Amino acid sequence: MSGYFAYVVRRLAQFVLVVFIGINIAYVITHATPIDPVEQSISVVTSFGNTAPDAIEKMRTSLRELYGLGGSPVEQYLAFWKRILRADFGPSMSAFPTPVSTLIGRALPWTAGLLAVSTIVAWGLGSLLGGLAGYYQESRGLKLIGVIAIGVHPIPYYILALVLLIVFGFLWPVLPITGGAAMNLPQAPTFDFIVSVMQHAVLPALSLILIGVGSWFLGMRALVSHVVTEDYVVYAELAGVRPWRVLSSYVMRNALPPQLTGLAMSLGGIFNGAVITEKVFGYPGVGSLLVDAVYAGDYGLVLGVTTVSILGVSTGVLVIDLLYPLLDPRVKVT
Amino acid sequence: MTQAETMPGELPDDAQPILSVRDLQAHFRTDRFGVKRDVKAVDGVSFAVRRGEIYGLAGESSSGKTTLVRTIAGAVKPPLDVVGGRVDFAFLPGYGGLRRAPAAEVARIRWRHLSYIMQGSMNVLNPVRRLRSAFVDFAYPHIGESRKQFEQDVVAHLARLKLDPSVLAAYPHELSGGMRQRATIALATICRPDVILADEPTTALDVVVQKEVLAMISGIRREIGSSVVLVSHDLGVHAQVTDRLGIMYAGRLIEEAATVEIFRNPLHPYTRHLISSLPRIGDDVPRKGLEGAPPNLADPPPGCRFHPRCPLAMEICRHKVPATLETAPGHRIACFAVNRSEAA
Amino acid sequence: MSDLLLDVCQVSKTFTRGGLLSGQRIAAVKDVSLQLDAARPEIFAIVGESGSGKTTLSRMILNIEIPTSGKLLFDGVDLATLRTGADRLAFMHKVQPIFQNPFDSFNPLKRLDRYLFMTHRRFIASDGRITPEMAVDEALHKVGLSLKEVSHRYPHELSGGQLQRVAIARALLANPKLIVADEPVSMIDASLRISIVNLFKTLRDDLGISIIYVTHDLATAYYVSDRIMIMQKGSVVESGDARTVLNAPQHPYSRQLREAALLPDVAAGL
Amino acid sequence: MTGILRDLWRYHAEFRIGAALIAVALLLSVLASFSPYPPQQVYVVPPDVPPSLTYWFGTTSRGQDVFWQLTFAMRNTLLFGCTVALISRLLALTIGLFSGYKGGWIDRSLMAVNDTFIVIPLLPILVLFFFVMRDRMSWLLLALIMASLGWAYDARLIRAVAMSLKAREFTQSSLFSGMSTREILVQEHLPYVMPIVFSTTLNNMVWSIGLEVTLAVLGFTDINTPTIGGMIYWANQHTAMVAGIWWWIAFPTIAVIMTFIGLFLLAVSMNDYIDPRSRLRSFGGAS
Amino acid sequence: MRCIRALLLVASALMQSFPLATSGHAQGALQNIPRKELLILENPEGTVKNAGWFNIWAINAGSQSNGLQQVALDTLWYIDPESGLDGVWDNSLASDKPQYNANFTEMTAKLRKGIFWSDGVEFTADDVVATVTTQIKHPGMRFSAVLASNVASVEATDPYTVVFKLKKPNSRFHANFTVRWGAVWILPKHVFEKVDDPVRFDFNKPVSLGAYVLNSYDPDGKWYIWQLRDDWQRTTLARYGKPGPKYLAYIDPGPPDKRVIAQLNHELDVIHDIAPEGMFALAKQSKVTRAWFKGFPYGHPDPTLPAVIFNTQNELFRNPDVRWALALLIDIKAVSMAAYRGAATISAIGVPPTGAHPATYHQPMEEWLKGFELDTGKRKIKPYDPTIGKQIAEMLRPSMGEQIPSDPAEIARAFGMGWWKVDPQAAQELLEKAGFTKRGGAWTTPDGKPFTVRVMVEGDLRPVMTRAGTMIVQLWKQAGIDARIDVAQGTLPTRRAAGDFDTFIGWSVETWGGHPDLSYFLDSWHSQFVAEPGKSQPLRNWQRWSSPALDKIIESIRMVGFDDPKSTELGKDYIKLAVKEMPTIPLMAYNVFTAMDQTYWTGYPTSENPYTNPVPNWGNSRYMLVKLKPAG
Repeated sequence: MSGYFAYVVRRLAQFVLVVFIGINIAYVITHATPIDPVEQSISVVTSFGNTAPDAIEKMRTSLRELYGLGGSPVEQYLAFWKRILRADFGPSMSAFPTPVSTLIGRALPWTAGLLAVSTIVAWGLGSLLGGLAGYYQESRGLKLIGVIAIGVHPIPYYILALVLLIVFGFLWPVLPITGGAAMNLPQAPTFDFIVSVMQHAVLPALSLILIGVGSWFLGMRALVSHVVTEDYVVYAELAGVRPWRVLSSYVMRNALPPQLTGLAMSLGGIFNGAVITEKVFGYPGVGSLLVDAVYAGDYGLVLGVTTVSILGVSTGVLVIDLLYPLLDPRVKVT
Repeated sequence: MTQAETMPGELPDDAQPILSVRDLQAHFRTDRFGVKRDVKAVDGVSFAVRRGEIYGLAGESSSGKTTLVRTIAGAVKPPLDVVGGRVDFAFLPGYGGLRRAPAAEVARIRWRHLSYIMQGSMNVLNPVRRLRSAFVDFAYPHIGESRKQFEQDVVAHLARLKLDPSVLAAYPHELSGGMRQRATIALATICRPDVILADEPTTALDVVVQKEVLAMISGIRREIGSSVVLVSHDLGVHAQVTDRLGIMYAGRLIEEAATVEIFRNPLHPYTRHLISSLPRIGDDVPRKGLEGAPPNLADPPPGCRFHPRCPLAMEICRHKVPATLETAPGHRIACFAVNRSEAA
Repeated sequence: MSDLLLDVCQVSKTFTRGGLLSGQRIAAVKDVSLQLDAARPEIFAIVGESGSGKTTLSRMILNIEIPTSGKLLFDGVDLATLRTGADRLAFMHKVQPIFQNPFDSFNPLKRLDRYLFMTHRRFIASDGRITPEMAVDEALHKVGLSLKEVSHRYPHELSGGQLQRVAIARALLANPKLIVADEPVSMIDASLRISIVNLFKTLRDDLGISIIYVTHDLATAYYVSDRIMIMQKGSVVESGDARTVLNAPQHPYSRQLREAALLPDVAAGL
Repeated sequence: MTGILRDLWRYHAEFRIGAALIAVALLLSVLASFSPYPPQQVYVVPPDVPPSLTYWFGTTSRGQDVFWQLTFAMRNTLLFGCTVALISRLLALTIGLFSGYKGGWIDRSLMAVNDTFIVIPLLPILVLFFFVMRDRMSWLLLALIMASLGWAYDARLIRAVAMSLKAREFTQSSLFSGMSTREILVQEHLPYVMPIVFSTTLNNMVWSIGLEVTLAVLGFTDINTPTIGGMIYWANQHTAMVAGIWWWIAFPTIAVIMTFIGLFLLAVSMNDYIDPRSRLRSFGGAS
Repeated sequence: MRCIRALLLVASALMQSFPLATSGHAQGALQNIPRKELLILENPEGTVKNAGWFNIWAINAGSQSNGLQQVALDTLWYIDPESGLDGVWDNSLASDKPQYNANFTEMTAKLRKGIFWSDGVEFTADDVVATVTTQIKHPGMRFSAVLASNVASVEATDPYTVVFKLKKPNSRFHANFTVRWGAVWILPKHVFEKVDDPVRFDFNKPVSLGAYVLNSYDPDGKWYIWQLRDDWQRTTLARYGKPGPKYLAYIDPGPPDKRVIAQLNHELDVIHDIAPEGMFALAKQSKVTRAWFKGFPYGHPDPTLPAVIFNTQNELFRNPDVRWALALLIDIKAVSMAAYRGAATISAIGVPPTGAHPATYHQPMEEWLKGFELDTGKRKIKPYDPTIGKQIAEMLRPSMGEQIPSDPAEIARAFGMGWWKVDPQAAQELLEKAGFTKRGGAWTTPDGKPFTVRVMVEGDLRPVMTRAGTMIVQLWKQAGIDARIDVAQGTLPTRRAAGDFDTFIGWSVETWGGHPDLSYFLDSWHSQFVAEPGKSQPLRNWQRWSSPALDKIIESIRMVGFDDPKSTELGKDYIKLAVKEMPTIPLMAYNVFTAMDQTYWTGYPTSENPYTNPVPNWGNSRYMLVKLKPAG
């Protein structure tokens, strides 16, 4: 067990290193964008009325001060890390003075909820079907499912989402096509609200699942078709172990660890948001927050979202790495 | 086959054999990008195993011994295909092999009457599950009693085989090679089957452990009374435990006799060479190797398959297949040089 | 001392499993020494069961593993001082390996002869008098094969015995002074095994090549080797003249090994 | 090589279908050179004409012929996907093989870089790059950026195989035959990771082309170079879906699906041929 | 056939069993709010990032188009971009027009009595004073800079009179309190005086001065619902009667396709703007959808003027001959087709062809334009073609038929009047005059480099202008100029301000629409505001054009009153100067395709009844609410 402890420590150190490098890369690129948050703010404000030119210069100065854009690049960089270490992303510039963490905190549950559910469903469905297809390689039905999965997989997501929307929102209007829940419903854990959230999630989730299933299907099928040639599977079959038992405990179980790694990474990735889903279905979430932030030159918000997402994926990878010895008892921690 | 060939299992002192194999032919057939290959891995093998005996099968790699035992065990999947012959078990009469028996029958006899120890103990156990679950998966459906009772049976069985019950809680990779092989043997014998097919059960084990495992197999035969078909390329193993021994070469059984008889009086030139080339500690006599290489079974030489390497090869050997004839009681040989009468 | 071909001087090798704080340390080889004389080529057997450290030792002699402590000198050169690629090439020129699994000694997807020609090209400066084909053919003849049988063949087209011969021929092409053979016959069929072992004797006698023969098989070790060293759990338990040691093992472990060896004679006694 | 292809063609139905689909896709791309209209010009044909004999795939609301636009789009998109795939495969191969073979600190530091690339979120980076590069953001540059972000996970897979190959005896044989590291990696180990390279190439192309479409739909690509994403961008700009100009969207989508099914079938059949496991199995025969 | 029936059966069975569909209100409908009392409008900002922020006096923190300033806030005056309910000028919180002293250094505003905040506090002059002083005190507030640079002091001489003392003469100071789109909104003193830092105060829930109060909003920023005040009669809007809708929802309906679907499903009453094709699709598929024009070209011409804006500080575009040459290479018909599928209202002069302007400027100047001569260096040409509007109408007639008006006045209103003839020959002569040379079909600049013109567009954010830019690039390319499109999605405001462009498609001309005064944009074109190259240029003179003649016109306008007819004459002088100098190439009005669904509400503003601008995010849109009547 102490060996495992050492492994955890080493793995955590690596986690910290990777997160550190990742955030720095994001910082550098973010600060290289030519978009000036002050100019963007002024453009928004002044496009809604008649502002005298001489007043604008004043506004510029006070905004620069307000947004904390003063100081040398080194000072700004150090200030950034000081804040980050206190888990404070500072105020958003495009929604000044609301803190970045408030904005992210508001959007994140939607994204994370939708993506977590659809990722897990897509993973489960894809892995199950892929596992069956890899085991019963001659089955026509499964072959057909394979072709469909492969065919749906490369459809540009935007098109697929829009088609779903037109079908279920217009031609046969049974599902809501916009928002995370019905308008005018207070966001409270009431029955109505929960039902409404689920209704609104059906189409976005369906679109994500349809697109997502294919790659899990292919991955699992490939893994299983390797596992079925392993001696322990052949031996179990020979010994008359019941087919479903062979399939579940021998074939699927052994093909699972790599798939789980993929799942963990995808689950870590849910903090990236799903921009197109959010755009098409008007679903609240981090993705559109990010794109808006980029447009507004809101470094603070961009870095906030990016940092959360770096942390998400690294944590996903970390967790699966730490759990791997449990998933696959053969793995020695070295 | 010539009619003069002796059928196995008709020895007077023998009751009905528990397992008899007749003229079994199993080929590997592949068709890849139009290149058809037909590897005659087992080409007309006949033998019988009596109740309670350990029957050894020896031969080099590619001699077909593993294919033979797999075919008997019913592990026939493409590209392996049974082309002809039959396999009869006393407990599964009338079908001529697992392949032709109905699934329910096969399910009934598997593990209950016939168990199989596959080659390569490293990989035959599910690496991600504890051994206990292997016992449950493999044997529990055949035993039909409460789980608790079953657990006790397993522990008792392990104790009989001098295995600690703690192995049940272990993952395969946590056990040493020897322990793993013993556990596999325990798994194959838990239902006290009539026939155990054991393919290279001691290969890759250290010599000390190997000896213990062999002792364990002898013990099982003694205690349970199972018949064992033991495949090994190592003549030392056969010398240690088998009662009778069949020597295979290039897919054919070329000599069969009681093990002692084979070692004392090998008749087939190939067997003779095998026995004589074995180095022995304390024996400094230089030994000579056998020239040439085993034949390619996709395109075997005509006639006797050993003839290109045989020091006694005659003209007839090049185009005629020698029959397996009983030259002495219980001693069958397929060789024109030995069975001069046939050659004539 | 300079007339030693190989001087293994109290080497140990420890593998660490686990991590920074509390790694589990496994001593694979403990304080082993052995010397081979340059003037008198011999076959030196290292015998032991799995986990005895015999393979790790042979890998250290081949400079594939670096010893944790101790020194290895080959021809008076400390292996730890080999730094550059050229140094290593010069070392390989004198020491060559033979592996256990002839079917895996050559890339199954590649033709066999490329290894032979590659070895020839890298180690023997072409003097123009003999073509690479002739050199390779000659080496193959030394092991009882010919280029005709090998050229354009893939590993799967040859038997294990033939492949092991090719492997030996490849090693010979470098003109080595020492061949380290790790379990060279354990995966070879009984009918072919003896001829490989006989080939080692020929190499020693005719070409003056010393051979380190790593094996678990006491019988072949007895048959072929001049000196023997028995290892258990990383340490040497007994060593000396092969016949003396095996005919009358002193150490309990050696005796246990000797008794466990399955000899066909036992059957006669049943 | 031609022999392999001929064998595949003759004995593999999947290969035949895949090759046919890819041939169509390639044909479309090649036809781009014969287009009567420059790709960027608008209002060269009457807008919004449904598919007909004159305009096979109809015309767009921008007065472009969908068929000829599609030829350009296919050419650029395929080129884009292939460029990303090629460069990222090279990176993944080089780093994966080298890291796995060398081990030690080289492996550790390369894998630290690798892990960083795995966790960096793509979309923000790509969008930010778009702003940094502004109108210099050509598809080639986008391809380069995506290639440099798309190798990490596959490099890990390759590294795992390389580590197991390192332990194989033939690696030592090669080493003692005097081969250099480069020779060992390229000549000995490469064939074993080719199946991974093959199957990840396909995934990589689906990924890169999908991302290109995503970026295009969001308006973060060079909209003047016609690509599949670019076509969808413009269709979207003209609300083609609700305006009933379905052919503007349907044909590019069909082309993408067709290409990927084709690639998939080719990969499957080629893999069957190239995979050392199945190759060796077919050598094998009796055991 | 049987197969289809079976499919239908299955489909209907599915529909019955689909649990999500059973609740009946799967789409759109709101709980507790009857649809017939609700007007649903698009918030074109999309999703509001910071939904719970209602302090509009903080910079940029909350939504600008969520209904807050449209229906809940108020200020002194409104000028309508169209004809207005009761004339263009509307005294809102003020009871009268602004009164200036003779030298424009003091402005007095009289306020209405009996106007109350929604929390029952009466609106008084103190609120106006607080609005000014609070913002001047906090430089981070939105109108701080404007007020600080103008106002020397402000005081309430009585509860209904406010007197502003100005730092310098300014005849247009009232414009700051005059809504076209937005203005300085009056803040509630009784709320803000209790707040420590008004910059960091979210004003949630907002206290309303308009006819509506906040009912509820989505914390994720997808929708806002406003409710008619019970005491709506105590607001300024009450002068025009009771607003029709009891509830208003400002929602984010998503991408264009979805807006169309939503309106076809009658879940979105007013679409703010949509691509021309979306408008056509709606017109075709929905009988109840109405736009500004009954038929083609549907869209409402905004009082803004998209143009090709040159960076006149760039050496290449300093010479008016070059700018004119580029103008003469543009085929406005092709641009109109590309940008709007013909549904554009073109303008040859630097004033948008909308609201009061055609009558004030376009028609009177027609003769001058016809006679305008341009010296190409070799000859004099008359570039103006008065028939281009008609030509566009005729070009569209075969495919659009009935929808295209035939009355010349109607055509002029819908498609505009004339524009510049395409004249490649004259363009060539002008370029040669400017020292450019054409070699092998490609133009080179006087210093021998290829003549490269990058046209910056905003991509997705302004699709119509992106299309126009693409077409213009194509036209210039055909003439041998190395023209390139330069998509600056998102970066355009920054680059525009920094002068980091050759040309871009956008507007630097923006007017009141309903009022002929041009100072709205023209004052900022004075050379005193032109930034040095590389420095940020304040709006709106993006072309960075400075001309002594123009300065003179601007200075003259500053010295005349807002309603003074002299100001119109000076405006014409500006137009003539701009035609000669061509600092920007005016293209057309920015037509906004606002689609209005008449299923639940009727009485929307249209070209037949142009009482206001229908575009729902304008402050003036509140006038629409009193005219809306439930349908059927």
